[in-house]
Amino acid sequence: MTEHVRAVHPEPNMVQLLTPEGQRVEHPDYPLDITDDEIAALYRDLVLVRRIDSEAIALQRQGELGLWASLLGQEAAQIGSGRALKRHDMAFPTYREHGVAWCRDVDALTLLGLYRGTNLGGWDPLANNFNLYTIVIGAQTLHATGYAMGVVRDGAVGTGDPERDTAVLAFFGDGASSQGDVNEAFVWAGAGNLPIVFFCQNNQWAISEPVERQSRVPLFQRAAGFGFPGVRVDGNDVLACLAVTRKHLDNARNAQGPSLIEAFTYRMNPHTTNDDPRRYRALSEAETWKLKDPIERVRAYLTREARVEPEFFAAVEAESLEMAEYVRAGCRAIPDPTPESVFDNVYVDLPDELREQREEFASFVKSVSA
Amino acid sequence: MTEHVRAVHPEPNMVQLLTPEGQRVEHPDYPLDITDDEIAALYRDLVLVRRIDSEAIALQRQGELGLWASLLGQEAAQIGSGRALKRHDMAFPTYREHGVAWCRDVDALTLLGLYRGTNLGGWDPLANNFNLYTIVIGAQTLHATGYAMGVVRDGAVGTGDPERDTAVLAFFGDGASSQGDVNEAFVWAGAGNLPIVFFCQNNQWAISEPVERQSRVPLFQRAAGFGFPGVRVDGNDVLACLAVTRKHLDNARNAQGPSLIEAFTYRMNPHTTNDDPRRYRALSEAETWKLKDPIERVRAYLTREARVEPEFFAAVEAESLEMAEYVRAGCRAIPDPTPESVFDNVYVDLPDELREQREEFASFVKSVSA
Amino acid sequence: MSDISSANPAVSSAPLGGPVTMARALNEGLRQAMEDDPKVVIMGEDVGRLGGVFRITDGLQKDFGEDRVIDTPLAESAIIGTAVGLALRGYRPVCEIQFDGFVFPGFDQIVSQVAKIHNRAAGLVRMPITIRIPFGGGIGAIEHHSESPETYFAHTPGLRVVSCSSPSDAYWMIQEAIASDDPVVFFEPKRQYHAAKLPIEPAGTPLDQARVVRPGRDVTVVAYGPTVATALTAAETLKVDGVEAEVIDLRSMSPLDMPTLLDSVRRTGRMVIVHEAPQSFGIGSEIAARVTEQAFYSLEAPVLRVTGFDTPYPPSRLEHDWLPNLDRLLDAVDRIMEF
Amino acid sequence: MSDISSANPAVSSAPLGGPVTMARALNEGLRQAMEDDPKVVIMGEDVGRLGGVFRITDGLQKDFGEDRVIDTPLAESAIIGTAVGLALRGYRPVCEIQFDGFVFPGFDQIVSQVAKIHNRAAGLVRMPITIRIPFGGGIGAIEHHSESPETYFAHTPGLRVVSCSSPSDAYWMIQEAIASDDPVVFFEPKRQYHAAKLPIEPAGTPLDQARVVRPGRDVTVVAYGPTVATALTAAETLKVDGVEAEVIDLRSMSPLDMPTLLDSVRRTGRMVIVHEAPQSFGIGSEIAARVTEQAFYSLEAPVLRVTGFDTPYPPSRLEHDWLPNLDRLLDAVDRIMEF
Ligand SMILES: Cc1ncc(C[n+]2csc(CCOP(=O)(O)OP(=O)(O)O)c2C)c(N)n1
Ligand SMILES: Cc1ncc(C[n+]2csc(CCOP(=O)(O)OP(=O)(O)O)c2C)c(N)n1
Ligand SMILES: [Mg+2]
Ligand SMILES: [Mg+2]
Repeated sequence: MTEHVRAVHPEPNMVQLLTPEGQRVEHPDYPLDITDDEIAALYRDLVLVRRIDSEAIALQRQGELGLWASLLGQEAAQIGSGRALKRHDMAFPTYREHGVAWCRDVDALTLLGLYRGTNLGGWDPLANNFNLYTIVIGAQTLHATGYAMGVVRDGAVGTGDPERDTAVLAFFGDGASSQGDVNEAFVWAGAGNLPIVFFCQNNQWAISEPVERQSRVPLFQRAAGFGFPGVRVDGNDVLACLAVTRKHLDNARNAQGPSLIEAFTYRMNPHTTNDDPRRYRALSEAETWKLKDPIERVRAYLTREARVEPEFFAAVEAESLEMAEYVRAGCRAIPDPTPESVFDNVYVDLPDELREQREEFASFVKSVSA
Repeated sequence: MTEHVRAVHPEPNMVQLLTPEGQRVEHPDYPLDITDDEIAALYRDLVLVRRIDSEAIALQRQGELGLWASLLGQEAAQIGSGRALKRHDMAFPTYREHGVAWCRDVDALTLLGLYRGTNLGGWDPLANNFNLYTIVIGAQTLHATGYAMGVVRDGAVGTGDPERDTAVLAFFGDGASSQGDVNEAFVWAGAGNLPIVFFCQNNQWAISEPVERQSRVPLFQRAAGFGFPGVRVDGNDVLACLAVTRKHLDNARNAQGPSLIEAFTYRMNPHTTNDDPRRYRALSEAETWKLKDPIERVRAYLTREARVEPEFFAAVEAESLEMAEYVRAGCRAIPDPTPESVFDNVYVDLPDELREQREEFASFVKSVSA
Repeated sequence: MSDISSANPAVSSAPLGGPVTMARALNEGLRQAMEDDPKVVIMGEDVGRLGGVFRITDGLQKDFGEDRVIDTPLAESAIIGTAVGLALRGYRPVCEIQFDGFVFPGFDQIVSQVAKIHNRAAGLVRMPITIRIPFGGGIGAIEHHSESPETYFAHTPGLRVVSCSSPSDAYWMIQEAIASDDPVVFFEPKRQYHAAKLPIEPAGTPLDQARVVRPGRDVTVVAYGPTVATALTAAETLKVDGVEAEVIDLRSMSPLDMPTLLDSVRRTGRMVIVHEAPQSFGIGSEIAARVTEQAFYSLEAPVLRVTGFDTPYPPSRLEHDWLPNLDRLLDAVDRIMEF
Repeated sequence: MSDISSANPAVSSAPLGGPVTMARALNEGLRQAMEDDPKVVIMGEDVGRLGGVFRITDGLQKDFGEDRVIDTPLAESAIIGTAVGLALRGYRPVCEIQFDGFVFPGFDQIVSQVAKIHNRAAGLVRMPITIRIPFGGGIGAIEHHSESPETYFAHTPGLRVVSCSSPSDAYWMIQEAIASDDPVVFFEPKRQYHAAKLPIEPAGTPLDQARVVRPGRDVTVVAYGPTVATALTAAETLKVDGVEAEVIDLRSMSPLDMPTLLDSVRRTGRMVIVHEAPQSFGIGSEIAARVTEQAFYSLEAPVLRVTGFDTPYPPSRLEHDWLPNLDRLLDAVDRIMEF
């Protein structure tokens, strides 16, 4: 295989607040007021979502899940942006935002249903203020845009009341940036000055296609032509992702309109458990990115700068083991839905013709199993 | 009605080579080497396409056409860009590019068929190197992009051979800029460095919607985020439109990739003959734009600067009258197609089932008329 | 209820005050829905200041404001996609697609999102979205302005697909569609917008019910939208020859009101379906299949279909030949009576 | 013809050299088409270096270059829309849609452009575009990866819609589709990609013909794509009970090969259609309607349909209940035999 060789150096203007070596740095536009305890909490988030992810991969291998889309390498982008949300903000994920789901209090087991094939979603998007996973690439960016239109109509932007002013956070990938829907979302958000932050995790790959297939200029630059700011952030730096997302969500809540954040990161694992990246990318690429690991740098900071005790790390590790156990045992226990349930919730009011199909099916199922 | 009041002043950086008063000015990036005879020829183009347009409107009023989409006010944008094309370049119009059609040698009567309802197109797109009118907004920009991909595969860019190197010109409107298809075309053109020039006639309106509904920044700025240059040109200045389009087509032919040209102009007439603009825009707007008339300024230049004789104008006027007569008489003479022809060209090879439908229909038509 | 009589001369009398066109009935129905529920918003291209290219939303932006009657950017996928988001936020969007042929850029959002989200969410969210589509031919328009894409939606589980054929139905059905917690694709026969002024009935018929608009005993003619008028004219003509046609206005293409259809065909033994969409894989095929399955022994003849041909919609000079016109319908009834 | 035996181990033996899987047959068919005509280009998401998520285009980019096997940006409307432009420039594009549920963003370009341009241009241009769509369920996938959207295309005049059910048909049909001057939507039953290795016949059957894949006298079972295997299994089972089922592989959904269908049903008097798409307004409805119309007096029973239900495709744990499986098909044959 000809190796696909590319520069992975970030742009010089990428926002970074924590170097890969774990050193705190400042950025003039994105100051971050954060305690070491808060950073430790982020560390815990990062570790736990990585654990959920690796357990899910194992469960898929054991046949307990049909598929899994791993977030490995993207934990900082997801935890940073997810923790920037307020409870009453609304987030619209793709199918890979397990870290954001975690921040939105979606139970780890609930997250598995879709990939196990026991349901098509699983949580209550409005209770969690976290939309269901959307698989059609880019479609959710329009849903987010429409939700933001509703926020404006509800008078929930720019009032100055922090409990009221609401922002919307829309996730999508580098590949998705090519979809018409995503660009239409930009059109609407720009023209309507909507309270929305578009959060693009540029993990360098859309399955087998490198980001250069989608654009020859950095993706964050797309925003300007639609009339709103774009910024690139080190997507492996949880502090930078937090600070940048927080600021732009604030702008949105304050009626200053939309923004685009490009989190420059890397998909360390295959696209999904079905994928074989050896066919299309060099292993050396992942090796390079390993040096920028989103968790290692926080651990380094906590150890060296914040002088966090080893007990803390041990406690997180223990919690992580518990989580693993919870996911493993819980996943196997998720019951299959009943066959007749395929007729549920197709309509709010089941039409007669569908009721008949259900009844016929039920009696058929009975006759076969009898 | 509350008047919709907007600034119609062009951006300071709009390329202009001929002022509304008819004065030649220079632009450092877009020098234009043109003789007065050539300018006179452009004048003739402008006058004749305006004539075709006004005759078509009259024919619509008389019931000879079902509809007409007038180009009034946009003659310079269309003649300027159309005359920048080489014979072997390919152009993709919307439904309003009658001026470009003229430059591509589409007979005025051929142009009427679609609006008369006798056909769905009328000319041979490949003979004229002018695609059929496309009515679904924005769809043709992708066709143009694909055609440009073909040009590249044919090795017909960047060879230095002027008879070989080929560019593609894709037209669309300000409203169309919001469509997913148009933005996907930008993605592909940018990522693929394709030999295509996107020519947006920003005539300030998409039916009743002012361009501010589509974007809060000038449309030409959209291009940069896709990785290629954008430029705004005075769309009522035929010389500027010619120079700018010529240069960007040249860039495309020389393998320098795509560009976006925004021709800043005005739709002087209703959207189509079905439309009533009094419902949504102030008459005063058109009054202001009248001062920037694309024909008047050329006439002023020819009279005052080039000192063209009155005979020239008289000859053009006579030709225009002839054209009017040709269109009027010819349109009425366009025959209706036969009913059975609805089955023609649905497939290259007519399937049996459709052959049966045609036969049944033919014998039914016979039985009814018998 | 706000005073609607003074604001706009086009909508100056109450809906029940006298006969109105279908266009006017829809306008009044939309107005009523907006008054009844502040969460109803109208969105689409040119629906605001212009009142829509057919003026169906005439005066509504003026009276309800730009926040509730939204002139959108020109992008159908976004019109539907943002409606999904508005619905998630508790709104009840009514999307206008300007012409039938322009619904396709929004097709993905309709089929993969609007139709499925309630199901995906196990019922935890609802998609009370109404998608209005002026449809059908006969108005001398150019390409993409005369199509009948209803089957694409009827084949999509999760959607309700309806069409009105009279001002009264238009008035009531649009309100029912908006009030429905299921997404509804609402087909308006544009050719009928100004065809006749008729009174509004005091109450509507449930959205998923067909209606016998003319009783008869010899043959059942099933129509919807623009073809109901053709069917009724045919019935009048047939009467002269002693054939009593029962005309059913389908009203709902999905779900289908099988009881009404079966009851009729069991009496008449014969059924002709008439629609403008191409014949193959059209609404008529499903009706024919189901009726044959469920009333096999009642049928004196196979169900016949009088429809658009399996070709693209033709140039307008040919549309009256192409459309299922009176002659073609009468011919089919002749054939079925001879079976 | 270039030497294909050494370049890629996955395609190391000639197609006629021995039994192959459907995936491999498609790969060989594509390779052959590319060798036969330099204007054939393949485009889609991940079709190049990866060889497609199902590896159908495996090795083709390597052998034919990036100019002919194009990894496109992630945008289905553009995949189809640029194929139109390539076709105008004289190319013969083969577009891959990654999964059935992702064809909808490209639906507008297919329905309003690909299907219509030859007609719009009065025959002066052709649209020899092939749109490959892996379709159907049964592979334990997540939402949008198991759908059967063929009816949307069959209802669209101007398109040919076909599906293969065996390696040999896959090999020949993909080449015929690419050679066709009409646009073809080519449905590949993804569940069968690796189901069995079978030999490639020395010649193919014309693209628009159905084929009797198992003769029988008692009942006609019509299937296509993934359900042909189900139908054949059912026929074996029925044989034990003395019922001789004739199985027809439809192959072409549009146009329909009525002579073959009618010939069979006139002999058997009974027909059951089986497909995965939702029942209502599906392929089965048109077949039922036409067969009933054209063979009314031959039918001993109404045409029955065994199909997906009128619901969204279910979560994968339920798909084998939802799909038209062997039990449901046998049940329908029982019912039709008792009529
Ligand atoms: C409309 C559509 N087309 C194709 C797919 C198949 N698909 C799933 S993920 C994917 C790549 C997405 O890449 P990107 O947006 O970068 O997100 P990532 O997977 O890297 O997080 C593709 C092509 C899809 N889900 N939806
Ligand atoms: C997909 C689609 N949606 C809607 C329409 C109806 N329509 C025709 S022209 C038009 C406005 C186009 O505006 P613009 O792009 O600015 O072009 P202009 O008419 O001003 O030349 C609309 C909405 C259409 N033709 N296609
Ligand atoms: Mg990616
Ligand atoms: Mg415009």
